Amino acid sequence: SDLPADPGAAPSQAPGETTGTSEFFDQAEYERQLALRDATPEGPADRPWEQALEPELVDTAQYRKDGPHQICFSNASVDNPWRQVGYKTMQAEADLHDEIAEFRVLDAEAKDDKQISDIASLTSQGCDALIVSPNTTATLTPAVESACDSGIPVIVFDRGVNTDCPVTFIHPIGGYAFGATAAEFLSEQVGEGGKVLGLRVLPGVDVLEHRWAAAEREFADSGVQVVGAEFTENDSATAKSIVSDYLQREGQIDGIWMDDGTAAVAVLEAFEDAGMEPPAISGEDQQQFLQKWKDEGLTALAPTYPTYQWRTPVIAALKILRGEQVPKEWILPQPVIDDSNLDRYLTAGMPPLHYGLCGCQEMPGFPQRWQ
Amino acid sequence: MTETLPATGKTRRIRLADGTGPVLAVLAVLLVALAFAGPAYSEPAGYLALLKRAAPLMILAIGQYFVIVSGGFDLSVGSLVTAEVVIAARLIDGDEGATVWVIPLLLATGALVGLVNGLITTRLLVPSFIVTLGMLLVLDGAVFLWTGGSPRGALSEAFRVVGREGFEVPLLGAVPWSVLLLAALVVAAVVFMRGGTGRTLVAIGDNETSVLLGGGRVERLRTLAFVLSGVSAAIAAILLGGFAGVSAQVGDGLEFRVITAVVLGGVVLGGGRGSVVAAMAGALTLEALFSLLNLLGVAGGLESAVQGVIIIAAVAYASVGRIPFRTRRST
Amino acid sequence: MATGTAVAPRPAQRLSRVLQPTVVVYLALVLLLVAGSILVGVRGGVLLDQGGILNILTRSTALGLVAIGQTMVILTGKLDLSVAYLIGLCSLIGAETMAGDPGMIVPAVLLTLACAAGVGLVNGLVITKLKVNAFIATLGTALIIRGYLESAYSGPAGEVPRAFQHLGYARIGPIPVSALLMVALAALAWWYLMRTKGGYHVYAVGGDEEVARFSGIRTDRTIIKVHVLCAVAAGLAGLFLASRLGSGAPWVGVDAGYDLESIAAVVLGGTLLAGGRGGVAGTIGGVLILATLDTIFDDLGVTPFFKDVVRGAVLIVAVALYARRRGALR
Amino acid sequence: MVVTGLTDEAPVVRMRGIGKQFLGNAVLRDVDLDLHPGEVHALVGENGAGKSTLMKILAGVHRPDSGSVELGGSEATFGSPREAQAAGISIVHQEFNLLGDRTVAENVYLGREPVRRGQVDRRRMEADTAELLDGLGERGISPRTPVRRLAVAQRQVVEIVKALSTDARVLAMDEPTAALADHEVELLYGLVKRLRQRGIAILYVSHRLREVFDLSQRITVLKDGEPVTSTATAELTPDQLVRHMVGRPLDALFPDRAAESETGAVRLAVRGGGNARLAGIDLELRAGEIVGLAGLQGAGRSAVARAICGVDPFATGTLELEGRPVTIGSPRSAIRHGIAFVTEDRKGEGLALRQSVRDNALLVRRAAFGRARGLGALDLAALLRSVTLVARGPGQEVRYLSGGNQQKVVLAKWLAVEPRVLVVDEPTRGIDVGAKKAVYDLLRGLARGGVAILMISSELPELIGMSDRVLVMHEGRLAGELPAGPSEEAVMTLATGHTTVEAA
Ligand SMILES: Nc1ncnc2c1ncn2[C@@H]1O[C@H](COP(=O)(O)OP(=O)(O)OP(=O)(O)O)[C@@H](O)[C@H]1O
Ligand SMILES: Nc1ncnc2c1ncn2[C@@H]1O[C@H](COP(=O)(O)OP(=O)(O)OP(=O)(O)O)[C@@H](O)[C@H]1O
Ligand SMILES: [Mg+2]
Ligand SMILES: [Mg+2]
Repeated sequence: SDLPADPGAAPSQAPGETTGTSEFFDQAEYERQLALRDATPEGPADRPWEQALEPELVDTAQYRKDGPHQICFSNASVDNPWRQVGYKTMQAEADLHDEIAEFRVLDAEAKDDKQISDIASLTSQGCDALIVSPNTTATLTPAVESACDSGIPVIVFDRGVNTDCPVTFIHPIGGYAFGATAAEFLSEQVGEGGKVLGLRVLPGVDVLEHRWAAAEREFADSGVQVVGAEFTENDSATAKSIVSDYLQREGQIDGIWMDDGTAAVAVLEAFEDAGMEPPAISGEDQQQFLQKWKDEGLTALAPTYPTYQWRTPVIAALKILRGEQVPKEWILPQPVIDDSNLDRYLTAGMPPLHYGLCGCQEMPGFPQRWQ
Repeated sequence: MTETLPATGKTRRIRLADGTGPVLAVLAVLLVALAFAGPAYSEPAGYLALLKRAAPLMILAIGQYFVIVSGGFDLSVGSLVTAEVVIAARLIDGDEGATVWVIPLLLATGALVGLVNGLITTRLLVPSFIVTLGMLLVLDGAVFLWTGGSPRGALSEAFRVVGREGFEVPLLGAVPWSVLLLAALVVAAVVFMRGGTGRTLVAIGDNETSVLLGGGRVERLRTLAFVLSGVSAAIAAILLGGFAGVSAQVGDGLEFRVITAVVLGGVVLGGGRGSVVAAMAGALTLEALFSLLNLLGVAGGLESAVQGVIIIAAVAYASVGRIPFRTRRST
Repeated sequence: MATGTAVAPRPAQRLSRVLQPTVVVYLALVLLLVAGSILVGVRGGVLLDQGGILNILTRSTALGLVAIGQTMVILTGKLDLSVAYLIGLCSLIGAETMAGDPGMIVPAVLLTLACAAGVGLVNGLVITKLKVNAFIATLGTALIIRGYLESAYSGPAGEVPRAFQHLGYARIGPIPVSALLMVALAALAWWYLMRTKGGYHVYAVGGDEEVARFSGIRTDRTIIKVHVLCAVAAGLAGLFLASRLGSGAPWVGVDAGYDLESIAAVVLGGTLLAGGRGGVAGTIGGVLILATLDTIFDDLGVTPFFKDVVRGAVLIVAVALYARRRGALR
Repeated sequence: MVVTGLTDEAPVVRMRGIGKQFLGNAVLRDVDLDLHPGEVHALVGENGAGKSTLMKILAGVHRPDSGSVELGGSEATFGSPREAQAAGISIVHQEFNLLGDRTVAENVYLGREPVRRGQVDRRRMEADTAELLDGLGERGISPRTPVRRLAVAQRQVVEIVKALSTDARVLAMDEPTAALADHEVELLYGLVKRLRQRGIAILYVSHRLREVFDLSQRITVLKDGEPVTSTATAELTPDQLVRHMVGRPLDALFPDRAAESETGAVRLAVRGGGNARLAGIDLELRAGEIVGLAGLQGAGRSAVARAICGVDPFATGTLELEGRPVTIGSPRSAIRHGIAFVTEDRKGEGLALRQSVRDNALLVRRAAFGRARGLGALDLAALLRSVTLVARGPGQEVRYLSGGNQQKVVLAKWLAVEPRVLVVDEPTRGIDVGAKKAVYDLLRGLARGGVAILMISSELPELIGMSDRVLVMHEGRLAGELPAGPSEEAVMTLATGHTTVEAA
């Protein structure tokens, strides 16, 4: 049987979640993330994707191997612009290294079941290291475990898995920090009693659930009135309609909290079309939002879930294959874009859904490769 | 008993009411409910906003109606809408001047996709459900293959005028351009369906052979229906892109929503029955329902459940309720 | 006296037997495997090694299960668009009932299948008694299940015991046990459709519902039956996926697009969308073709967008070929 | 079940006070009907009189609004065809009731497949079907052939076999001979006699009065949903029967033939026409004449019609219209050349059933000419009157019309385009005497107006009565031509290929 070994009582190492329908809230993890926001990262300051927060290094000598290497990557999907930008950046990173003879990628097209077989087949194909970006935390855990069992180094990034068998798990600080940062900014802007509308993408994705859970908390603590939390499914037209409805119903909205900035521009347009001033808004580092922010001098903030994290797994894989130490949990800094550093992340001529924090500005082929 | 009634307008009115009646009743109830639920719906502006929001779906419903009534399905409209918006953004790339040639190009693309759907359906005899399902996959993949995974470029202001802005009319206030466009298309569709070509299209949905043996160009007409559906998707894409800007998700799920709308309007899947006005009323009903649920604060999950119950109930009422409804009328 | 009315000549008949869609499907599969092996070989890989075979078969299992059910529904001239959400629902019911306890496997499986059958029953009743077109009826059910999943779940839930996970992972050589079970189910469905009275009635209802009713067939019952069977097949797919994933996942069926994909597989397998003609054997061939295409593309490192384009084109071309052949024979 | 065929025996079916409404219109009012074992009971009446409806009530397809059905003395109003079948009632429906994709045997045993050890006993099914077909003298049909491959007449035979296979106590046949040629009708006669001897009660609906008199012991006449009379056949003459049916005596059924002076120049000529089903077709149609085309089933009569009208065009040979060669490759080009084609299958090829009478009547005009190009204005009401249509109004859906009235709508849609050549394939199939006469008068009237008409009919008396010339076909070729008023024997001799010159 290909059934992975019994995970036994291995404690979960992924941020927060264990399976279950329960609330996506974990007090300890929440507090840890809020604290991490202020921690000083270790590593080169101009290369945040190589930095780590509070790293706890592990030895990888056992994986040491001479190149050239075959690095394998099981991707959850490329079905949204964030993953597109990230994946392009990752490929560019792989191209940078001559030690990588082959970078093999299987795309699971958002199917858990396919990703399970993808991981199994990559494991059996002589990869020197396996990078996994899991589609769903809970359901991919067994597959990752069996990959670990095969003896090759496994690197997990973005969403986690419920096991500590991977050599390293790479991720930015996390959803709680994201949600709380945005909510703190908005609370400050709208003041007590101010009206804030929460626009979410989908239910059920842990990273996104954490964002809202933290925001809800923050809003409750600072007495901000949350007029609603709606799912937009990332569709601008839906988001715009929802906001128009709320404007009709509430008359006025002071702040917009978003867990994904894709529809931010459409949301702002809803205010324009209603003849209203733009509200305080938290978005993300998408090009079109940053552009509008700059052009119109918005009251805005963009906490990020940086796409540069896609570079790190490749770097980590090579480090591991060189036998260098890596953090067990590789927490990347999670910069926040505000008025002061907006210009740094805005590159003219990028596609509307390009992510400013791709960390790709200095890579060969920029900007054409990302356009 | 042995007399044939002369052709009068009276019977025609009854026929129209036959398909349109139930959906119009539901629509009226919803509109009244909206007026009670939201203060905005106490003035024309609220309803104009509703129409503006419903315009893309209603326009898609016109196109889908042509296909369904002639006996087919068009599942490709959702991905066609996405493709059109993405194409427009990449070609215009923020250049106002490009709008002038991009819009005709989009309409032509819609027509071309429809033409391909139609030709494969009629010449290669592949059921349209499959053709358009295949087209859905092809479009989904091809457009992102072309742009490298996510939308590129940007729409121009001029492109967005129709979907986003309006013009002032005394008494009514700001009338969205999209509502004006919708009105024009409604009139055009009704005139078309009253004419010989429109009636022949319905007859094709009923019995293709009889039209063929009657000298009709069945293949051409069925293809025309797909072309019109493709063009309607292009127009809907122009409105949606104008309304909310570039997005990779604009068209998601539109195909099922528009088929639901058309069926809600009493148009029979399989063809041969139903009116274009009722199909559009179905689309408006669906949008009014969403607005109402939103106003009432019904959350995501419940919303789709309510939608599910309502479409089943409406179609069940129409088919089970048809006979008593008609008996009452004729006595 | 009736000498003028000769029956169609024998050779043509034999040819048509040989060129039945089922045979065509498997011929296409073989061609695809050969072409795929060459392409993958050129790139230095092997398509049909142990891992490749395992991949193709594993990928076929869930889709195969759904498609078997979908075949029966399509043979009666209906469709079931609710299977994708139902799969998610069933994976959850199974995993939550088991909750990691091996003793609960049997009750959980029974409960899941009963719930699935219930959904199928509702579909069937709405179609037959409320006279709602199957497309709309099952779309409505799908929306209702979706509403429930959205409001009740925010992610994977439940846990299946290890014993149950063997269902998803055990294999004999390169052949997964679950794939064997799927093929066994297909064989059962084939026997039911081709050999039993109930199966004959499925074809009759698909051929012409009125004719079937006038001939004394309880058409409503047949339609309800196929919807229940289809839902149960979807339930099995849900259980299989739960065993693969270790827990229930609400969107596992939707993300994989099992609704439209199962219809595509059935039609690719030569079953007439309008009903009345085709069968399970072809469907399994269709499923294998889709899985093989996927595996070849993976081995070639093709982007998912290109895969979609090819899948769409293959679907259209295949059905066009069947239509052409049928036209020629008429 | 050994019963002698005596009419004084207790009736096996007893219908009392049956009433039925459709859409608020009474279709049947207070109908009484008894069926006795071993008796053929004919049910006749005009189109739309309610014959098929009454039969469908007996078959459990419709439920009566009032009245009762008793079977063997006990109340039996059936809720579904299945219940009726189980009670021993078997029906040959007016419209085909077969599955094209299933084999003959599968169709015959549809819903009653014999089962052995959990499996359908296919072998037995096929053997039994072959036996039943043999009994009907049909050796050309294999039980394993898909019905889709059979010709219309063969399908009708399968339909009858299907009804016979149930071992019913009561057999109802709704125009079983409508698609049969005379020699096949003969076989059916023999069969009906054997069934009578077995004590089966037969309800027989037909518009062919000769059959009614040949076969039945009792005749019930329905008019506008009410029974006019129910009399022993022996006590009625054909004239009296017709009077009961139409409410007035009918003068000569067939209108006068065209006088020599009335036939004009050659309107349409085919020379050496051939295609997959036909060879060496040479024929001429003159303005003002009606040419009959006779032949056995499958001789290729319909194929000739379809070739002339561009449906399955000639592959070889030439076609001339008014002396000019024309190419006709599609129905559209045929229609635009003034050729109209009334097909034999009105439900499948003629009508858009869910559309209104108006839309159907205008169908060809709209489909082939768009905005009435080159056609005069149309008075729809007058057109519908001219074909003596009985309908609630031009807005009524065609599917709610009786078979005969549907046929009139088909004629109307062709007359709406004022054709100069009219090809009619079985124009009176399934319509009543009164309507038939109307169709005859209509056709002759058109001919008088200068239309050239090619008429195909499997009812020889009709063909002989109407035609100014009769062409006879045999196996895809023209076997000969006969002048006006030939004897049936002369036609049959040619049709069976006995005196063929070409077809050697
Ligand atoms: N399902 C139905 N719904 C509405 N009206 C119907 C229906 N079936 C039959 N009718 C109407 O009932 C009347 C009787 O029809 P029926 O078919 O019984 O006539 P018929 O005597 O069999 O005529 P024909 O000789 O032409 O077959 C007709 O006026 C027809 O329009
Ligand atoms: N042996 C056959 N093989 C295939 N098709 C046949 C055969 N016989 C008849 N047909 C089809 O059946 C239809 C009727 O046949 P045909 O035109 O030869 O007969 P017909 O003499 O007009 O008889 P009918 O009285 O049934 O009209 C045609 O469309 C023809 O294609
Ligand atoms: Mg009748
Ligand atoms: Mg014929």
